[in-house]
Amino acid sequence: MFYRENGQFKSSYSADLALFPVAQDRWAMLALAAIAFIALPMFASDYAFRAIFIPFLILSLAAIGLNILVGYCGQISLGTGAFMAVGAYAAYNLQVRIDGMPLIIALIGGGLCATVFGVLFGIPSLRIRGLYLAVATLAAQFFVDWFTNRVKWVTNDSSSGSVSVRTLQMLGFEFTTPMQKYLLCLTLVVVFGLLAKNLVRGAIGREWMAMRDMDVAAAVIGIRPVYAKLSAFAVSSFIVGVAGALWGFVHLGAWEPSAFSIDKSLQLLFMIIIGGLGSIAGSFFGAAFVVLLPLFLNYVPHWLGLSISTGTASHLEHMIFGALIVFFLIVEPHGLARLWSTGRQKLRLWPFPH
Amino acid sequence: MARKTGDVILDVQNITLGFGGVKALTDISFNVREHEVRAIIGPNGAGKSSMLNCINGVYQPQQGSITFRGKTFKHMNSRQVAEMGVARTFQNLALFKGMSVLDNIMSGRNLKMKCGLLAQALRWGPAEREELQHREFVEHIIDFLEIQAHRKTPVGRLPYGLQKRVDLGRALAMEPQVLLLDEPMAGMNVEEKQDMSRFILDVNDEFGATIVLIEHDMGVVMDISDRVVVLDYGKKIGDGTPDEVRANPEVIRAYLGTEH
Amino acid sequence: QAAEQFIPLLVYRTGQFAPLGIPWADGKQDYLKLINARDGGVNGVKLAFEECETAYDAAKGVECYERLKGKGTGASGFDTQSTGITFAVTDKAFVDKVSVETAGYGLSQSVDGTVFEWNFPLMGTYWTATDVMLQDIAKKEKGSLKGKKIALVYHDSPYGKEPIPLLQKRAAAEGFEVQLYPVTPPGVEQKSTWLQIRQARPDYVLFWSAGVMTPAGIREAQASGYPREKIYGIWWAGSDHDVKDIGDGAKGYNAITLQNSAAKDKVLDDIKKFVHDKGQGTGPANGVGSIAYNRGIMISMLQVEAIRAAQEKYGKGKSLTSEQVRWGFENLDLTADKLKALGFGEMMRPVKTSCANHMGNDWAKIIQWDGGKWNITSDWYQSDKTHINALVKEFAEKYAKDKNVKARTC
Amino acid sequence: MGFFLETLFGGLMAGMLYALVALGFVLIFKASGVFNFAQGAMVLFAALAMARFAEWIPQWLGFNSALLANLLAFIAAALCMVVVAWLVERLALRRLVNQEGITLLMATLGIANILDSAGQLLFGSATYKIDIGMPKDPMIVLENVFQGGLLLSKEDLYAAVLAAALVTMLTLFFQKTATGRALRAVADDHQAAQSIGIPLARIWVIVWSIGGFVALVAGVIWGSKLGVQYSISLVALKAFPVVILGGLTSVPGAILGGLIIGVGEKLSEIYLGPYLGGGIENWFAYVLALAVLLVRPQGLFGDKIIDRV
Amino acid sequence: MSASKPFLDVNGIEVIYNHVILVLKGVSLVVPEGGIVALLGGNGAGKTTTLRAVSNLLAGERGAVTKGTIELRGERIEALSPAELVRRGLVQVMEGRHCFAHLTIEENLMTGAYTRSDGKAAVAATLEKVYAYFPRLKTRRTSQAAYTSGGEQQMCAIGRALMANPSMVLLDEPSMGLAPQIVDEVFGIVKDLNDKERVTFLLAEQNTNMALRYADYGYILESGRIVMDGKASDLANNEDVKEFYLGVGGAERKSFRDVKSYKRRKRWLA
Ligand SMILES: Nc1ncnc2c1ncn2[C@@H]1O[C@H](COP(=O)(O)OP(=O)(O)OP(=O)(O)O)[C@@H](O)[C@H]1O
Ligand SMILES: Nc1ncnc2c1ncn2[C@@H]1O[C@H](COP(=O)(O)OP(=O)(O)OP(=O)(O)O)[C@@H](O)[C@H]1O
Ligand SMILES: [Mg+2]
Ligand SMILES: [Mg+2]
Repeated sequence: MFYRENGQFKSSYSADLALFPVAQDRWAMLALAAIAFIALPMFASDYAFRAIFIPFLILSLAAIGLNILVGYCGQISLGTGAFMAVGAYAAYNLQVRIDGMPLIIALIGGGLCATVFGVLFGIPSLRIRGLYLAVATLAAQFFVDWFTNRVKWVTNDSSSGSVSVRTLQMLGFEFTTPMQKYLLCLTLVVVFGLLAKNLVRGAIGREWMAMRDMDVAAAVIGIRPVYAKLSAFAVSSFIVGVAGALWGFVHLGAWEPSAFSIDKSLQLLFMIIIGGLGSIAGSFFGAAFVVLLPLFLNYVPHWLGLSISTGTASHLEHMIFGALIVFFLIVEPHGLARLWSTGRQKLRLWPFPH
Repeated sequence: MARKTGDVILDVQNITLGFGGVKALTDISFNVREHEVRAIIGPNGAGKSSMLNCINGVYQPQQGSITFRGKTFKHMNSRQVAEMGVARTFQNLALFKGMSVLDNIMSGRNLKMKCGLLAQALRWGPAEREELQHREFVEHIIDFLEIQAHRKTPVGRLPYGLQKRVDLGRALAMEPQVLLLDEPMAGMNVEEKQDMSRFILDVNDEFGATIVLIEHDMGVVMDISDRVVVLDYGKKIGDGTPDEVRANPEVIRAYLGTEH
Repeated sequence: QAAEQFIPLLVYRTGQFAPLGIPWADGKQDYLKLINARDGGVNGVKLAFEECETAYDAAKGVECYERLKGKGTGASGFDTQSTGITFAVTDKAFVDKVSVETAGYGLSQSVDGTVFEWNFPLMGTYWTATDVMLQDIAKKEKGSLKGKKIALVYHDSPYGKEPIPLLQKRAAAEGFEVQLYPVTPPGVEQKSTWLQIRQARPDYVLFWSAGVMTPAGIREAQASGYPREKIYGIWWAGSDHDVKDIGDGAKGYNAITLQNSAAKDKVLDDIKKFVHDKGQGTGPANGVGSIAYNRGIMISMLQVEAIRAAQEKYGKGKSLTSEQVRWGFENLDLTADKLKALGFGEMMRPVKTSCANHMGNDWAKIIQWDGGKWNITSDWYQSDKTHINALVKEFAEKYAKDKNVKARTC
Repeated sequence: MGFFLETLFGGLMAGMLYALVALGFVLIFKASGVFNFAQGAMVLFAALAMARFAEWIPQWLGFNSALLANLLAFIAAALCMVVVAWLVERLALRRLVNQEGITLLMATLGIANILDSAGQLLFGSATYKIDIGMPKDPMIVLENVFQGGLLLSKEDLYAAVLAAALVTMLTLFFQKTATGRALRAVADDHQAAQSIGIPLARIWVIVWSIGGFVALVAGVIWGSKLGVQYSISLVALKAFPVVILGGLTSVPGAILGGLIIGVGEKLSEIYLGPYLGGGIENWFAYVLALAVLLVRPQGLFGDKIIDRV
Repeated sequence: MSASKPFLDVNGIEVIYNHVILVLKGVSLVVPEGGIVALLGGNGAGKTTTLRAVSNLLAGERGAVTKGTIELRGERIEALSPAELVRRGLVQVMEGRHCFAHLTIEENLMTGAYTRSDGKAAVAATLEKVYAYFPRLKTRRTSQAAYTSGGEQQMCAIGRALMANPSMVLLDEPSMGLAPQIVDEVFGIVKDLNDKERVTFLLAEQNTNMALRYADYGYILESGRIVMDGKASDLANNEDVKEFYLGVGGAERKSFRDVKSYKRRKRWLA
């Protein structure tokens, strides 16, 4: 009975266009922001930051980026790892080659390079579609794997091809503690998350979705496929590139090309599908699922006081993970975000069914 | 009945379209005058939808040309056609299934929205204003089509008939000068057809939009159209006012069967 | 409650490299169990340990590291078992003050203890391994490599690329030619590589492979008729499981071992007696004594001895912090007698580390597969430091500069 | 010239082996519209089953004939794959009728997770061997034509012949039986297929069983080459460019695609690789596929992608 | 209601989509053996949903029957798979055609005979029968279904269902998109099959006129409830039905041009 929109009549379209039209949602978001920005930094442990929150945030960001491409524009990509890699390596090069490069510029620069790369590899999408395109995007993945391994310049002539970043500093401030790094990631995620949300609920978002749902009809109402698809590739790879740079800079600190392998691509695709295609919130749900569930499953034997071998445990963990994916897809093929909104809808009806 | 119709706005000349062995259209010519309701009828597979697809730039005819407002085109892409103010509904519902009713109709206004990517991302003043202004227009259409209650429903879940309305709404949102309607009333009962006819005539009257209509319900065609083209197996077999067409023996043989 | 010393065990028992990772992990754990069972711990301090599965994935490895680094009185040291994870945690180790021990892998330049205060590439690096292989080849070629063609077939990853700088340096100095053949992981299909080799006919092939790439490569060598006697595998490509199923097809294939992990030694008997016979064995009993397993117990032994050494300084019978254990790593002095007493007399030669030298002494042998088992075919080698030291210095300095690390003076 | 031919043959042989894995993808896609990411896991599972049963069955039954052991193991492994197919249908596909392709694709990723781990839990995760008596040593032909002769791998030759036989069989099965048509119908529209009485459940079990069988053959051949361990599930990555180049829905396409990719990959690596630093064959295969797709978006032989309003 | 025993008996079913959207609120209807029953109602009334519930095709739409029973020849069928239902002679022609896009027209038709076991000759005979009903299909037999016109696809869908030699057919808007001649024809076929082969029909139609002309009995559905039922002839003479469904309220049929809706018009101008 408490989750109701009753009495909240919208007197203008702009009110209806607000990000969170329902008052309860607005309060919930505020509370969430307060927890993320104030409560967590006060109470969470370093481990939680480094092993849970930071990867969660970065992967959420990457998932938002990918969701724009796959969920909104319908272009399935298995090359996300490559776009992340481009972002990371580009940011790295900006940092090592230009002295005193502020962190944020390096990150954005990484994103921009990924954009260029993304648009380039998006061009085939004008002709190739669906699963064919999905598999074809693997070309980007393997090419980048190879390129970062082979071209010395990319890794600043590191003999082994692995790179490691310098200190994270910006305008004289240095990000050292996990909490600072967390806040950095959080800020970026919030900013890019909001920008992405604005895009997808605006004109360009409708163009993307139109391309996804029915491209011929989209063309007939005057949407240019070239612009719609390539802009989706551009925006998506920009965000993914920034996420990649963050993953390298903040989470790993030092990495080798395999950090952005096809596994990462698949993992991200996982996230957005489990979370919900075409949903910004879904990206967060998906990232949480993928980051938290394995950790959780990992702890279960400890809690139960079982002593099974690490190998067996991690095989079981894999199996349960796989089974849960199938399970959630069965329960709601549109992902956790949809499950969440169905739940809310039920809550709205509660206690009267239907 | 005398209705004010103007000059020829759309002139289709000698269009021929084939797919492999199948001749979908053979040397078809007809014109559409400004402000009229022009119907295309014919048996199944006659090439009616293909005709619209040609006008629309979805198919490229092998021969012939299309003149729109005095400009002649051999090949056009859909974008150009849309920019010239031609809108279209589809026989097999080509709605954007994953989007809400509102978004579907809003997407019809995209051509008129000018704000850049960055402005949209930031929802800067002009972007916000633009969005609002178009939203208002779209709300009128929603009211007009009486689908207020479904505003936020994903169209895939709507019953067939309402989907047709949304399809029309999307086309209307383009503020078209020429509106191509491909069987807009299939799957509707009489009452709903009456509504739909009303909508179409209103658009025609109030907006001055020219209408090209494909429909199998002869009642509707005879009542609301000014002139009718009849196609049969890709050939034009009749063209004229409803009454002329109704009396044409070949049309009767090929399409109408007995009296209608 | 009795004092405990915590040892994190990063392992991979799943994924691509599981066949290597499993015996390795079993060895590491069995030795710790042995110390607890036989000696009641180190000077009465029980060894506590926990495995964490990385699946050879850097991000997972980082999570394991974060999770375990502060456990107990602090993690005694991380044997990450992966070059990638080593890269990722090396930076963090400076801040967290935990040591990273990478016996036979990791960053070759981390030998330099003045820069890499927390890294311990004990017993050998890829550079020393390359050097030893070349020594063995030179011996077969009557002392000189001049004019020879030596190919490097490598796993196309930082791991596989580590030997390249040294190889090139030595080639320039000694006048032999180096041919490089990268194999894209996982390396299930290497036909083109070996066809190229068949055409280029190098005199020897150094084989920096991992996982399935090893049997696939050897099979392809066989299929293209390249003599297996001319192939030298790195120690990660020279375990029993790498060649067992190829049998005769791999006959003649050479591999280098870290120290002499192919040896049977007294410590294995102890493990049988105190651990496996009591039903406490980690893996199957017949896995005890395989090459990868032995490498595991050697690594654990070094870990335990570092703790023992540190206890000498910071107080016997006490739980130590990570930082204190680091001192132990830096001041290892395993003499032949000590090793013998530990049951490693056959397997290992003395290792002595210092502030400047974090590797200690790099001993290695060459083994050869005869179709049914590995045979030792060489005497002890130690790498020639002329080229290596220069490289270590150069690369360590670069790292220090990049990372703003101030080198210590020793 | 001799070397060129060797490369060419090498490429053809390798291509045949890719085609074998690609075939699994094509079958399942063609017949149910599911892009089966679990194909690699199925290869692993089947190979593990085969290898371990060949080890266990003689122990259980107390005999000592390699041939008999292999035969029984093959049958047992094939049965395992049928069980897998049945479970997949029961627990996953059945509940995902009429969902979008990408949802199904994700489900198969989940299934891949389960199969990978279940296989290793049941059968172990060390390296095992499959020995079906494939000859491993090379043979040298045409010694008097080319200097040094042409070197061919007998093992590959045998494998290629086996693959070709399998493909012929499957092509016939699909084209000459009424089931083939029903399968394609299912791929087009689950719901409509249901509505006219095609029993999805049974069809799927059949298709996945055939897919499992193909995986088993691929697993046996690759396993006898590389040894059976987790990594052989990664051969699926080699099959991806093959499937799209040949067309997702074409059995012969898988073969031709395999051959093209195999040859293209080897030639590029050997003649182009040295200029680019080597190791290019992996991405080159995809670039090759991409190039073909730009001309024919449905692959060489795939069903035309329908887009109509 | 006619005396013959119920062939299909739908009793008070409720259908919920997606766990939250209640669409049918207790629908009951009875189809006698050898009858033609029409299910009428406006857009969104729930006709399609009712048919889906009967042929058990709701799962794919994430819907479920939550209350009530459905019986075919006195046997509960809610738990049977659609394939099993077809084997028992119950076939549905789905709304929106759903032809197999990549298959040719002929292949589409042949898949319809999948469940039959009465031999190739019998199937071939049925195929000829279908071609005789729809000559247009014969000329387009080798085209991929996706590349045929809307009406051709509709014929294909109907023909495909007939290929199963059903004893009961659920037709969902069969006349949609068909030329008037063909509409006549389709209803002719319905009548023909009903007369000669005693095939039972349940048909959801918007073309009320036609439906009531051919059906024996009719149900009118409005927002998920049956609001009226009766003999087809009675319904056709009912004033309300005439007004709302037949468009002949009062006296003569109104021209579509003259139907006014001032309310709407006003809003449009605002
Ligand atoms: N898959 C679905 N998910 C959610 N709601 C649905 C779904 N399908 C139908 N509905 C809802 O069920 C109601 C009845 O729809 P149904 O398709 O049965 O109507 P109908 O009588 O067949 O209409 P029409 O004549 O337009 O085809 C509608 O309100 C519709 O929104
Ligand atoms: N893309 C295409 N490829 C091949 N044939 C096509 C294509 N489009 C249309 N046709 C064929 O052209 C003919 C005309 O089709 P069209 O869709 O224009 O018919 P229609 O008049 O709209 O019929 P209906 O009233 O049934 O919708 C049909 O026979 C159809 O099969
Ligand atoms: Mg049409
Ligand atoms: Mg309906």
